[in-house]
Amino acid sequence: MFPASFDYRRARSIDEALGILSQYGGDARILAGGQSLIPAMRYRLARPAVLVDINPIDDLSYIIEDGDTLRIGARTRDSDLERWKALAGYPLIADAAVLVADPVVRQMGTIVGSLCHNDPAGDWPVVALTGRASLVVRGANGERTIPIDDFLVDSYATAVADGEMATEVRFPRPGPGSAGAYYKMERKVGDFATAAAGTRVTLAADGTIADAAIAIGAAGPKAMRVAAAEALLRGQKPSKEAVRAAADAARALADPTADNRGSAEYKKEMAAVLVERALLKTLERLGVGGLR
Amino acid sequence: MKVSVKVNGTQYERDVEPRMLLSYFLREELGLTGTHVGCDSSSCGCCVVALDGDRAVKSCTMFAVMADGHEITTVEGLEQGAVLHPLQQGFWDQHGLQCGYCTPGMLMTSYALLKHNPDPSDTEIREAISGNLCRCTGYQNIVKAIRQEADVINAPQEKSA
Amino acid sequence: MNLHYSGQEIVPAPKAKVWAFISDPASVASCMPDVIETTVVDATHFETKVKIAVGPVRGSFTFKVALDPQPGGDRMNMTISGGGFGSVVDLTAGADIKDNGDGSTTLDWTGDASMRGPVATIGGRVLDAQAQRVISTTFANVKARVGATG
Amino acid sequence: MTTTDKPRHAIGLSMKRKEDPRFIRGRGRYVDDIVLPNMLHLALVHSPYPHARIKNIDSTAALAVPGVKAVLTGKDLEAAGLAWIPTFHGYDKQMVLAVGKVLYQYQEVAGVVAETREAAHDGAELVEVDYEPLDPVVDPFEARKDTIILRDDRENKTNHIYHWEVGAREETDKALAASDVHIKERIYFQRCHPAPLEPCGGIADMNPATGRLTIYMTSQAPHAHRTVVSLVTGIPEDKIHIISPDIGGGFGNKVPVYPGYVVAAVASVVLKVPVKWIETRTENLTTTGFARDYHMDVEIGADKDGKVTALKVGTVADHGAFDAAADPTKYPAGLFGIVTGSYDFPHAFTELDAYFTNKAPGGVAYRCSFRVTEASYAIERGMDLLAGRLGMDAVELRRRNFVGKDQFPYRSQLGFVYDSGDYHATLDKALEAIGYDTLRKEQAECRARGELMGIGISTFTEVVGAGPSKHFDIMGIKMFDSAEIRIHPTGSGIVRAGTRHQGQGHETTWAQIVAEELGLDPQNLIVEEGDTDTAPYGLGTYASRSTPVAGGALALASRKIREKARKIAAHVLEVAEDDVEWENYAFTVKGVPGKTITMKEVAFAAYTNPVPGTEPGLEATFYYDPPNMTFPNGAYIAVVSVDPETGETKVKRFVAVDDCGVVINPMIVEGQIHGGLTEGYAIAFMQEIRYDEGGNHMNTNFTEYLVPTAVETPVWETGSTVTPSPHHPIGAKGVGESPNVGSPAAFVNAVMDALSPLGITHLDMPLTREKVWRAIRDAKAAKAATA
Repeated sequence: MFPASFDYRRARSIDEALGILSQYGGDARILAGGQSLIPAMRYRLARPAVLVDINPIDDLSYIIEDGDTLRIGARTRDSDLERWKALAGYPLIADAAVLVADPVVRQMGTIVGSLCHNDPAGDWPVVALTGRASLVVRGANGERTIPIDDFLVDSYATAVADGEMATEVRFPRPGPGSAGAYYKMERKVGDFATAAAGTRVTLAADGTIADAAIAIGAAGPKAMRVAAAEALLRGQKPSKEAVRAAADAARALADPTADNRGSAEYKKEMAAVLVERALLKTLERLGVGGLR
Repeated sequence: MKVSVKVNGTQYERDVEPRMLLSYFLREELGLTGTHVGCDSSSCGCCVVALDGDRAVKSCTMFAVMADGHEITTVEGLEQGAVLHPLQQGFWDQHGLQCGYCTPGMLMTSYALLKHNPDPSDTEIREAISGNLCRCTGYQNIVKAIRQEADVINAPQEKSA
Repeated sequence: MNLHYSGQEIVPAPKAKVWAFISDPASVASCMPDVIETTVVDATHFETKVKIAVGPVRGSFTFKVALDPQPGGDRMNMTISGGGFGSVVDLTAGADIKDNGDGSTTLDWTGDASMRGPVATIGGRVLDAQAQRVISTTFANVKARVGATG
Repeated sequence: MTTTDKPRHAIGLSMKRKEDPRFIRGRGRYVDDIVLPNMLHLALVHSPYPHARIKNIDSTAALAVPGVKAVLTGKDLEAAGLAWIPTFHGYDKQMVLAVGKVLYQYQEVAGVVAETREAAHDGAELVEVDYEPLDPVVDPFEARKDTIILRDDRENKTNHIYHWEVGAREETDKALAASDVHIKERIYFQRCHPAPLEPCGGIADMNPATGRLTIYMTSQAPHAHRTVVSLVTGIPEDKIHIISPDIGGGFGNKVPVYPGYVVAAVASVVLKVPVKWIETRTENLTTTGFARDYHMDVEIGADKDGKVTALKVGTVADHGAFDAAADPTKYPAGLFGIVTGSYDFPHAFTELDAYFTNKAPGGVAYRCSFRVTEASYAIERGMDLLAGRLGMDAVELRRRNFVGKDQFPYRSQLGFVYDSGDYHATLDKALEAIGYDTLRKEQAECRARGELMGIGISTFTEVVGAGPSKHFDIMGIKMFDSAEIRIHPTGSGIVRAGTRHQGQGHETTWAQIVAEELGLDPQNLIVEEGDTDTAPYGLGTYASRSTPVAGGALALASRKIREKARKIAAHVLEVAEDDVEWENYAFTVKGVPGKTITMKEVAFAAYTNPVPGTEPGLEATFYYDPPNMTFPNGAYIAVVSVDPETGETKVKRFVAVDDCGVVINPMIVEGQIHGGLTEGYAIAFMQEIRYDEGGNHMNTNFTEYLVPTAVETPVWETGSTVTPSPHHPIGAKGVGESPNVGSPAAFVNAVMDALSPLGITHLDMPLTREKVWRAIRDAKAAKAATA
């Protein structure tokens, strides 16, 4: 099918983009990779009056390790991330980088764009929640940094206000004794998640869990942190039981809607299974095995 | 809206509606009908072309205006002179196509793949082409075809096959 | 696809007043969110055009609304049918109205939405959230408006 | 009859495909690649309701869109007498654009013609249709009750379309009642869709100067379509020219005539310019020919040694809103009578009732001969259920019931005469290839560890090559096929056939057949199909009929040429015709070693030195009416493992041993098998066209109707046995569809074998993760409860 007509504005700098946005307000939408937006426009579900194309802004294409922070620009393609040499140092992100959409879509798709799209079944929101990411958002009156928990407002809704644009996503670099994992259940490559889970664990010197982060996707209106599981893992020694309990907490929290991918009941169950598997993988990456 | 884009080495200037998809720009403005369209959801990959040499993109999920100032390689650009690109040769030798509809997209995806990974394993090949659907071949001979080209690239520096 | 919603509002106003309010098309129409325009057809019918804006989905849906006051004044049924994007959304909403005896009134409402056409399969996850919002905001507004005029 | 042992000139060689050079260069010519001067574009308006009265259609807003030239509705077509057209086999009629009411979601209600595709879609969006919704009927078992009559246009006020049966009901019932063991299961072969990557489309070009209507269309059967268009429109057949260009896959989807073609044609006649209609993917999945949708009650009786005593299958078929099933006219349920499969059953009976529902019409053969996949799945699933009941190995049960190789030609209880086969040998080859005994040991170890591993067998027999004219016709047109061969003076030539390939490689294999018969170079024989002005009349390419029917025509046309060539050879060699022999692909003279003349030389003589008093030139046409169908068969074995936590199935190995008779091009045959197995895999695990209770189509695009990628698709191991068809001129049987016919049962049998320790015996396709997970969970719960 063919999109409805729209005005197209090319931005060569962030300021130019912000200028156009302020001119059109809510009628304008940022066009980054376009891999979610353009299909929606072809079905005429999305019909923005104006598209602000930020693809020409080369300054927004970067992956920088800045002290303890990983900074990824708004025009950095998923495939750039996938091929980034130092990605192995971020196992959580590395797991997800090869599971987003399909390899060709990843050539254009961007992580920041996906976070702004905030699809309830998207991969990056789960990873960002697990990785305690934050987003840098710029508007006419300056720049603000929004923690991911506040950024993801509701299905397809974020804290980015009209006239603003997200320019960067930041991930704290996993410290020593810290690792993560991401699991996605998909019916085939390119499918939206039936269920998804991200986990991150930091072990204390004594082998207890100093910190844990767990999030699930395709389990409600938006990706969710499983706070209960995080709490009950903290201070514990890794054990079969602890992992089970975390999975149970995910099951309890999940409130998915049924679709062709599965019933709510099945998706709840899979949220638990994937949290368990991701946790086990995370612990194995930390040298804690034998819990399967 | 003006678009200036280099396709298969030739510079083109066209004035098109912003909503014109790159796939239709190539097919209808430039007459390069090798790039096909098989779906509306960015699923099938029949429309894959190479952007700036090594980026395989779905041209039906990109507006022509987004290609302004860029280089596009389509299936028509693979052949050099009268000599088939080794990938084209591989698809022919290994029976990597049947109806031919997915073939241009498959060729362009593998073309970009081999630029990033000249010696992929069969598993890596299967993953790399998993954004391209084929209904005829079951992919097995497509993997062989790409393998053949990879072996050509790697022949010199390989000690033993 | 079929979706079910429910909720409750305690309205700080006597039952009679609440009943009168939700029996009046104009009042009910005024409570729907993002209304672009409304035409009251008769005592129990109105048509309204609401703005839909969830993430990528932007456009307007036109709804035909029929109020169906149940005898006894304890329940109001509502059928809302309309569409946009070449799709159809049918909503049946109902509210049980209970006098709490303290001058306030409880609205126990439920809503069932069924969607047809591209929206159901492609925009389902988007429109689900939107339908929920339309219904819940409408009843929340009923509370606010009736309360305010109290 | 040709056999495979002696060295061949062209047949049996893995010749690279002659069509490939244009495809790998992006120089194929598919219908959407064709652009004609002043061409307009057609977009269709679809109903969001599955069942509703149309109160009014308002085109005002649509006509106001810049570039929109016309809006056509059912009323306009009524005026032209084209609101309805006959369905495939002519038993029913179907709406082109809805008149009165719509009968399924996404049914076409209007067409918008504009200068650009975009404008046409802009207009389509603005056509305002006022509907009065009616209650939909989505379940054929509900439809059967006739509480809501869907087709008020028909005389018979019932949703029942027809009853069909074959076999001996009473004897079968008696035998079933008397059997030691007995199984009965309702097996549903879900509604699925062929979904070729190239959607359907066409360009209608009515030339006012010549009064000739040219239609470029994605047609698997251009000649049949020309005749249908003529009958429907009243335009003389000579004034209709159908061109079927390169086709991006068909799989049965491109056999029927769809509203888009007709509306485009009417628009072209009215507007006097070419009009192009190209389907969107959503239109393809929601409105064009679906496949299967058979609810089959399978009943098998056997004695305690596992010898089957009787088979009974009762089917309820969901045909959707119109009876548009693509079956030969005298075979409303296609060739479902093949349901006795590869087995020698003393008694068999099958009956079928078809019903209307508020779903898209269709019932095409999705890469299979008419309804053979449904039948093959039913019997192969049934045999496994019986093996389970008997506690007998599935292989052993099959061996005990196979038709023996000495029983051919074998007449089945349901009336087919199987041409040839050696089922035991084919199965043994598959068992050896997969290492069956070792696998069963491995499985025992897995089960000991509580792992779910399964091995599934399918030993199917297909019936293809429709067909003998005494039985097979479509709206009266007999299902023969044709070939026309012209050999040029220099020994090259052109070969034309009534078929139309969609990826099967006819441009190569047809040349190989002719080259084999005439000793010419296949590289210098060009093959042309799909243009009704030049190709001889034929019924087209579907149901694996091309090689069995057109393949025969090609061989026999070649032999006609060879007979004429023999006369010319005798004349040139100045010997008596009887002394000339065809030997090693050249003419030789009996008893005179070295005195030979090649076909190339004969060809030159045919034009330069013709036999006095005879017709010069060297060409022939042959219309081949096959004496019987052919019966390809095979033995497939799947090995799977199931994850009990998620219900996910992994296919570990798959061995396919096919017997398709004489193989023309092994490389192409293997490619066909890879493709068919992949489609079988998709059907078994992910493909279904599902409607919710409200009649909403739930699989409207490729994110919801799944085509497996290279990652999910298993690695296929293939092998073959060859029992030539005794009646086919070159002994070939056809193969394109065997893998799709035979493999679903192998996959499902494997998963059920994996789940058998839990007491699970049957699940319907597609075997989604949730379906399998749920079955495992419930079975475990039941076990726990009884424990």
